[in-house]
Amino acid sequence: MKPAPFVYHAPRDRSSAVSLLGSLPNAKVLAGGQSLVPMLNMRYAAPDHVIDLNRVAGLAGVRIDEHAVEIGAMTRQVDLLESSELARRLPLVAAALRHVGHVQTRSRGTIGGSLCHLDPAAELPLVALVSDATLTAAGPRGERSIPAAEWARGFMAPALAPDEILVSIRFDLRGASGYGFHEFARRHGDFAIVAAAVLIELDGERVARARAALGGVGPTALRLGALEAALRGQQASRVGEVIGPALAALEPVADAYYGARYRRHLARVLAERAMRDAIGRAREAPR
Amino acid sequence: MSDAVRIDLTVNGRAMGGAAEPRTHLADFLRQELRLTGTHLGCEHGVCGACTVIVDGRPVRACLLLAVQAAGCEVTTVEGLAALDGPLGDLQAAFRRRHALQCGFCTPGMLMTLAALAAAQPDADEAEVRAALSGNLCRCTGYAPIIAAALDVLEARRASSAT
Amino acid sequence: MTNPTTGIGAAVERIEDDRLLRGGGRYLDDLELPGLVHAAFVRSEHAHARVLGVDATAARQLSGVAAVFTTDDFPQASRGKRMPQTAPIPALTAAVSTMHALATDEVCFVGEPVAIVVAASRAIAEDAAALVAVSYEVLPAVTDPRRALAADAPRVRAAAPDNRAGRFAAKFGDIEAAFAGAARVIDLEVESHRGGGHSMEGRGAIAAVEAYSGKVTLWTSTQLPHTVRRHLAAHLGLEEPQVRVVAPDVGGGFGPKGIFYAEELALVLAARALGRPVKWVEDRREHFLASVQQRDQAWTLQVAVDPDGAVRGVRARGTNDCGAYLLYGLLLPLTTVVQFPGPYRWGALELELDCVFTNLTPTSPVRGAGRPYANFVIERAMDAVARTLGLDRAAVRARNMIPDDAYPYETGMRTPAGVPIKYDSGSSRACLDRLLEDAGWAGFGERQRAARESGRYIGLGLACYVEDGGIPPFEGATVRVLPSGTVLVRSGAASQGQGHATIFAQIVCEVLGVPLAQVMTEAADTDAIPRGVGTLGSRIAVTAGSSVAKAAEAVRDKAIAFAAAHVGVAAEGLEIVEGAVVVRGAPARRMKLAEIAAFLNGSAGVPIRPGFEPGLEATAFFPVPAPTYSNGSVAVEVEVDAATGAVRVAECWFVHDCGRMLNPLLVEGQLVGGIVHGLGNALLERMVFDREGQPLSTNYGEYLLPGATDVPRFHLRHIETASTRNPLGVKGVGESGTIPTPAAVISAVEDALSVHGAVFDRHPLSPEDVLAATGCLQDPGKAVRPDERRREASTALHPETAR
Amino acid sequence: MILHHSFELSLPPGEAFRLLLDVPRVATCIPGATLEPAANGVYRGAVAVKVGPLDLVFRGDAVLAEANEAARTAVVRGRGTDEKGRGSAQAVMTFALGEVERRTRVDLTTDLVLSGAVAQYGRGQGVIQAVAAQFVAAFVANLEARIAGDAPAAPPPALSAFSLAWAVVKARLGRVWAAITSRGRPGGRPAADAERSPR
Repeated sequence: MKPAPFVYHAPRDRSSAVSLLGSLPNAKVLAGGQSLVPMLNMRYAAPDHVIDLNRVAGLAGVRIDEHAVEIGAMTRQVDLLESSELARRLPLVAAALRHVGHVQTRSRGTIGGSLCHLDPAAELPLVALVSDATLTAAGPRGERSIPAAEWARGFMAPALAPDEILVSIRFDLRGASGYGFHEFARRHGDFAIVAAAVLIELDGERVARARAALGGVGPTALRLGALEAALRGQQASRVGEVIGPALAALEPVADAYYGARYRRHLARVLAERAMRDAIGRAREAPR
Repeated sequence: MSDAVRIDLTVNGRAMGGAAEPRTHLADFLRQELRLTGTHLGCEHGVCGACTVIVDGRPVRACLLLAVQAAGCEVTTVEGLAALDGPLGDLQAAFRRRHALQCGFCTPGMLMTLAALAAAQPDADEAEVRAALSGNLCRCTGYAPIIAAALDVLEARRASSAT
Repeated sequence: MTNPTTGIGAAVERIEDDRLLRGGGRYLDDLELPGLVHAAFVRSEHAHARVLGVDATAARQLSGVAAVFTTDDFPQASRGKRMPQTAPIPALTAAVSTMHALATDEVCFVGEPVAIVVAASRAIAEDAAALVAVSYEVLPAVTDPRRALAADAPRVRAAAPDNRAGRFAAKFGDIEAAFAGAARVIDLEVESHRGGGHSMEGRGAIAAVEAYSGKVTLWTSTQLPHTVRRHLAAHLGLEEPQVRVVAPDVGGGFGPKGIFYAEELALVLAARALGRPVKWVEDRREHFLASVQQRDQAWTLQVAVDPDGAVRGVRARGTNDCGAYLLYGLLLPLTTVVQFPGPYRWGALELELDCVFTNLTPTSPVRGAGRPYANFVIERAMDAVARTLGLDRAAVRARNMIPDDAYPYETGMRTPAGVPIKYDSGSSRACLDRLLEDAGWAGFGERQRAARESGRYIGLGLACYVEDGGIPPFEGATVRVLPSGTVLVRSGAASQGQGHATIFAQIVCEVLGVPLAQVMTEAADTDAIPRGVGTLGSRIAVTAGSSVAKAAEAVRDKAIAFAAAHVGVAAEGLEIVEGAVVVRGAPARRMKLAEIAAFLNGSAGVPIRPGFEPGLEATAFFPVPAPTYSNGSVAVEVEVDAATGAVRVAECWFVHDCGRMLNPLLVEGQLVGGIVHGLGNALLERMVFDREGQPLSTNYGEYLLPGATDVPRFHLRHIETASTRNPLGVKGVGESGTIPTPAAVISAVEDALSVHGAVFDRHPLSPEDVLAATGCLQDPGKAVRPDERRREASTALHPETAR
Repeated sequence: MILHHSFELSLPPGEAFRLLLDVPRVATCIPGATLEPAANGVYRGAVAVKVGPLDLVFRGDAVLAEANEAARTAVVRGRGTDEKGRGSAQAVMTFALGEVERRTRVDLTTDLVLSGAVAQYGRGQGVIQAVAAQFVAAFVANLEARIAGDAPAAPPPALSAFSLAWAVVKARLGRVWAAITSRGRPGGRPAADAERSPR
């Protein structure tokens, strides 16, 4: 189980990474490598060129200001997990990270790599989507911002042009007062069968704003706009009644292991659990 | 075929080097080029953990890191846990005492994961030990003796550092 | 005993470990030879197809490629011959049951080797393998064993008259009378799913052929070096001494390494043709495709019972999926049959087991062999009896259990040779009673009610088993005292991690009184000892252990006789103490074994003392007349998340009797490892094939092995009833944990969800199955199977549903 | 796996049938397809599909196995093998044409068999179906474009099939989707996404 041969490139700066990407045919970008290298080993992916971003300056690191947290695409998952400041300012991301793979994969795995690999059940694209994060891509024509809602073009297909790389992701901190994250996987660290992420803002005992999304139910993470609309203005104690009906029409994609019916059921259960946690935390949150 | 490239790095405290194709992952480089065969390959797709080594202080899957990416890094393998002529390290001794290995194939990966855990989280409890080990598969032992060995060592180290 | 701290029964640390813990193990892939080249196989991507042609032109032209062999490139003598069957038996009815070293004109499962590519590195060999163009005519495949014998079923092999591999039938008692007089007849359908061995080290081999002598050496990660040598020599038309098979350190076996594989033969033929040593190391995808797996077994059962739960008779009809070929034989279904009654005695039994071929990966014994499926069927039946009659599950088992004073006990079953199955000794009832105490069986109902009041679903399940171990025919050992005083033990008993070297050393230490560190073991080299069988069926402690004891005793007697003659003292006046023969009562007067060995090794010009054969050594073979029978009971406590279907296995109590324990530490290692293997079978390990026979579970992200977060707390208790069938009184324990665990886990989940009337008839149990049984899924009923899930998926994605 | 797709062509059945039998013309509407001239009824060619991180190129042949003018049914058999040894695909496509208001309704039944590494991924099963649906949708869109007269100068580029899969699911779910996501486009046409998809 050895990779097919490829030419290895280790650019030192962003512009050479971008120009390599634009000029080399059948090239793949290597970030943390925890998803790409298995595909190389198993020869599912067989690029002619591999462009390693690990030595590109300025792609890793976390910048936290009053209203936002900006995370470099090449920031390792373990570094995010170990940041107490991040855990305080972005508890949803921290909570999701604890479900991402295993200690050995988080040592190398990056937030950007996970966002670009875009496994349908992956945690980080899910929290990016529910948080209305903003992704920044760099290409030959400079940088552009992409709202998380427009990031996933489909199954494992991020909204990147062939000559663009992801450089950072920005989470807006305003108004995310309570969060909830629940996923169901058979074993610790496995891909979730279904995952649910929720952000709640309360106005007294009423839901001022709700954001909810699911992973593992389709080719990409799914934002639950209709549910969010239905929750607006609801009594916090009665949100459970809204969730079931709002998800009744969900038609998840089945795989060889778990059926659509079961995933729909899990979606409701996990959404309810995440919602309950989010409301609980919102109640405790300082006003 | 792509050409071999020169790779220099530090392994178990010694400067080492060799040549490998870019497609060669670190585990094959350690095993074939440096002849350090204690690092094993169980699945080669990043799940079983048998190839776990410590790179720049972090446990990583050596089958998911290209050798060329490890150039200039500090790598610790199972061969680095005890001097050849010296006594076993505390984790190794605990494994032996608890019968935490049978065929021994997954053992180097287990040891490296736990060595990293003990360094990063000296106060880890049983749940944290199990979570750390969840990235290492073993078909022989049923894990219980491995978990017990790890807890023995963590406790002993805490005791000795307390005094 | 001579040596309470290190002899028989002492929980000593393993002498194997120091090397392994330092990364000093020498597994197959760690071996290097001058001029070594590396192989990769081109494998069938179809479950059933005619091979129209293989074009290796492009592959052969790739730089770094030494050769590409198809079946046509092998000598006619080999091309014409199919693989031997490792252990053929009479019940086999199919004319063709094995494959060729490389496919000739037909492939019968995904992964069957079609060509072997040899190159400077494994990576290049894989590059070239991708360039080999095989043209196939795809043929219909048989993928459901339950349909394999249907008249309209396609043929697994185009030329075969049907898909039957063999058939077993067993009968005792008056079955008609048993059913005629029954208070109730309970019907069941039960299924056990195919899983895999999944040793962390895959298979692998290096073949080398000596230029002039033509002697073949095969280093292979096998459980059966001597058996592989026998078949390899026979296939090549060589005498056994012209073939050497060596098993280096082996990274786990669990059954699938107990086969003589086509890949091993192909490597030898390639090495012969090239005149260079060739290495092949199985990668994990190959392990999923081409290493033998467990079986699917499906059973229908009628159980005739009295009102008190006594089983009057059982009618059972089963189907065993052999996969595409019988690489071993029919040992797995045979074991299911002869083990069927387990620890229970019934009035009558009528059993039939059809063994069928499918176009799926071949099946063969994996840890537990056929036993876990017999156990699952019987234990499901016991729970069904309890449920139907409103009796306690433990009480039903106790009611039907063989009493502890009934041994030796004839079960009514017979071997294929017609020999009655007779349990040597046992303590099933004692184990069950002790288990119920340990697990707090009586008080659990109260705990369960309390838990439910707080919204938690906990359940307790149990199962009882018998394990036949120490299976015939024999194993052997040579014990030799070297001039240094070190004792060398040689045996054919290859180890895959069980700790053979340690228990052999303990036995030697018991007999000769030498320290463990002074005993070295060489096993698994066919040149080291002329005859052997190998490691399977929990047989080594019994067969090889007894051989080591016999040989060591012969060495002891010879040493004492020699010393007696040498110092002029009657043998009765001498004894062995700490590696020396000493005069009773005068320990100062002693003669070290090393000295005796030196005398008996002789020196030029000095005659050896008259009456003594040279060398202080002995070789003994211990032939076992019949297996030993271990027994025990397991209880498992689970907690079920009724909203997600998640099952957490919290506690496991295991009370067992494997006869006299050579080393409790190692016995517990075997038990816990086996139990966790059983947990995987019960809840996690699902090997999915699609309806074309394409395996869909080919990586560890999808095929789920138990991990450190999935295992419960263990509470083990040993009861020791010596076996009457070997001098050590030992029995097998390697598979005890695996046999009853699936049944106990399923029973526990049923118990946790009994308020919903949940009943389960198969394993592995997915969370979806669990939820379906609670009726919590919108559309309740039997959980859909993987293939139905795919149907559901296809309709869910049916474009018309959009309109 | 058996796949059912139905679509309509803005041609009367007679013409639609002749169009579908014109393999070289039809081939220019198959996303990522390249076709060589027929040799005694067998067309050799290749179809490129991007499956998330996988770039597959299935090279093989296709034959028009049956064509029943009267019943307006046709059977096309195709098979291809990935250039990098990752497996192969076999498809038997049965077209049945019927008339709806002077347009043609085509019921397409495909018996698709994937083999080898590409098929051996259980988590991908459901999405394969989505891709097939998307593939047909894009094919139909191209066919309609050709019928409308704007014949593509060159064969259409390999579309990133998976990158469109979701669009199809959305389209399929129609209003249901709108109800869930409030972003769905009722009756949204996958083809519309096809043009907007990256690569």
